[in-house]
Amino acid sequence: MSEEKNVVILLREPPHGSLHPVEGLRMSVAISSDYDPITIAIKGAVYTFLKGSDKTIYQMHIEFLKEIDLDIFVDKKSVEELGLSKEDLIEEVEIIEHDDVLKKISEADLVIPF
Amino acid sequence: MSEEKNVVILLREPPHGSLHPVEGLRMSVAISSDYDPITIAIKGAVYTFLKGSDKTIYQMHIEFLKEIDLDIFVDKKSVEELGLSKEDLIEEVEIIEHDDVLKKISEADLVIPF
Amino acid sequence: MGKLGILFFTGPYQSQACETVCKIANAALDKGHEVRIFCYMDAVNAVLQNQKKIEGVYNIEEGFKQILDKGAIVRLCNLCLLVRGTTQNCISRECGDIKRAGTPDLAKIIELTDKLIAVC
Amino acid sequence: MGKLGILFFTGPYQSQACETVCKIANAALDKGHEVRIFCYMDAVNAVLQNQKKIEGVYNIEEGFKQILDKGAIVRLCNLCLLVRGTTQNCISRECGDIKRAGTPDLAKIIELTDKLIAVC
Amino acid sequence: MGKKSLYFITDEDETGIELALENKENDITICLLQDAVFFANKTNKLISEALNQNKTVIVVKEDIEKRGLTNIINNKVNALDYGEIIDKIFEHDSVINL
Amino acid sequence: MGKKSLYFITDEDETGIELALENKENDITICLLQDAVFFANKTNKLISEALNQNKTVIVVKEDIEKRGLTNIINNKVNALDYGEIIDKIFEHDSVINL
Repeated sequence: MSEEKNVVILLREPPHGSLHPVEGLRMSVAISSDYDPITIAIKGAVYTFLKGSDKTIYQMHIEFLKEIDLDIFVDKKSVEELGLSKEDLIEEVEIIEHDDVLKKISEADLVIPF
Repeated sequence: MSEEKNVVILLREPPHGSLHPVEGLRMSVAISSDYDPITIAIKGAVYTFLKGSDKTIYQMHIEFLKEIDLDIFVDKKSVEELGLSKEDLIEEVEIIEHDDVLKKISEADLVIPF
Repeated sequence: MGKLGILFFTGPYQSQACETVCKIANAALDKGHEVRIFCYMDAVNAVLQNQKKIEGVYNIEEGFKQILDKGAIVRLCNLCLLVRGTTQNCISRECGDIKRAGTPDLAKIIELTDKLIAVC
Repeated sequence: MGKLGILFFTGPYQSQACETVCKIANAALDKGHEVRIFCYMDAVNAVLQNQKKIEGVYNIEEGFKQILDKGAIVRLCNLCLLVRGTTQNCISRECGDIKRAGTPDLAKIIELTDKLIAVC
Repeated sequence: MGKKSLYFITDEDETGIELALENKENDITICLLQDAVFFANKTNKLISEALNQNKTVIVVKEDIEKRGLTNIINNKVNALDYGEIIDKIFEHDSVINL
Repeated sequence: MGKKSLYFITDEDETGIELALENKENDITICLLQDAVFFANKTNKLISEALNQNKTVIVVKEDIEKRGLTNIINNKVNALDYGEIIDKIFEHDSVINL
């Protein structure tokens, strides 16, 4: 078992009001030593990756994940529901179709919410 | 000022998952020495007054408010939205029309949410 | 000048509430208003000692020491502290007018202030 | 028997999460499973000493002592403790296998357990 | 059906149940704990929809009783004690915590 | 208009704004702080409705900037610093915290 576990870190809360997305990213970084966690932002967590937001306490996590080639995915449906578009978000994240979000969740062995 | 302040304690969270409604009732009791707080339950807080629920840690607050003739009001609209009726709730609370809830809020000097 | 009451319910860091309380209190004190704060439920843990400073994170202990220094009056729900086991950790009364209190003290704060805000 | 991991994020009393964690851990231990718990964010405050007992309220300190006594392995996010100023208050290691740890220990818990649940 | 997935839902955020409803690939059990048990109210549309989709819905019995919901929850929802919940956790291939 | 009421909304629960919308008696200002500032997103229907009803909507500027929402919020919403928020609190007859 172990090594092959498919872990999804699911960010669902917006940033700044709570530490949830920051701690979720920190967890993705932490478990990346043993796994290849898939980080996905849905609902209000999409705001975590707005271009203009203050990322002082989580920019390093984004950069770390990027450096080791781990993707941060953002749910297209959530982006649209918030009236946002690709241009509003930082380049480090990848917007994917909602069906792909569902697929990643259904294929996961473990989903951890933040 | 002071003595005449019209204070509403607005319960909006359900019981047991969090201490909010219990602490709200405790606050109503506490400030009843100086004010006549109006306690109103809306949304999930309605469940606080379900007949069969475990009230070990807040029954005394309900009884205290009753004894000093302070009403606990429950929003009819919220009751209906939860598919509940008068019979499901304890006798100590009074179900009032949603318009009356709004009126009590608009007449208040201070509303404190729990 | 005015008298502002602030009630809040949440502990430090997990949520923004403690930081907001400090910033509102600061702004009110800077304008010469009187500020009375009631820490209810988890909010009593906002004033614990030895909160480690982290770059980019607003330190809540320092925030409270600053507003106490400017004259804010802070009351802590005693029962909330006892239940959580954090009674012995609170910042000391040398920092300013900070005291353990009961819920009836909120009634007093309502009475002594012109406006009371709650930060959830 | 199975190996169960439990992750949680919330401090005691305000929310039901700590109580749920204790009850799930208890049930799993009683069935002979191994239980590993990671306390993240506010959850580190679940294991503070001297939590006063209140009638009708599940005492979280006792809950954790009980599951530690039954063999639960508890890890506390060290940074979360430091930031909150509650490092010195934790229940002692005499109570069982309870230790400060880093986030990488969660990776270890994922590896060493068959299933991991998160209690929000 | 394929892989057995447990949606382990512990708070009142509807996102968890929405995601469970959208999962058509796996064999789904929705497990409700804490304030999430309020979703099991018989008037709740999300849980009715889950049951219509032949998904299994289980709740923590103690959380139902404490809240006085015994007669208020949908009668197709199964109330289990913690020991039985533990069994369910181990029976599933994946746990989707929400 | 009559009494001036401030709806002081500090979290993402929609209840606060719903209640503000239903208040037709008073002269209403809706003040959004913390995660409640996300309601000021120009695509949000509740806040659009509030503005259509000629209610005043103010937000904490620092909370908007921190979240990178400056160009995303409705342009009829007024971003104020904490000092100005304090003035607003004292200007109103009642404070409805939510």
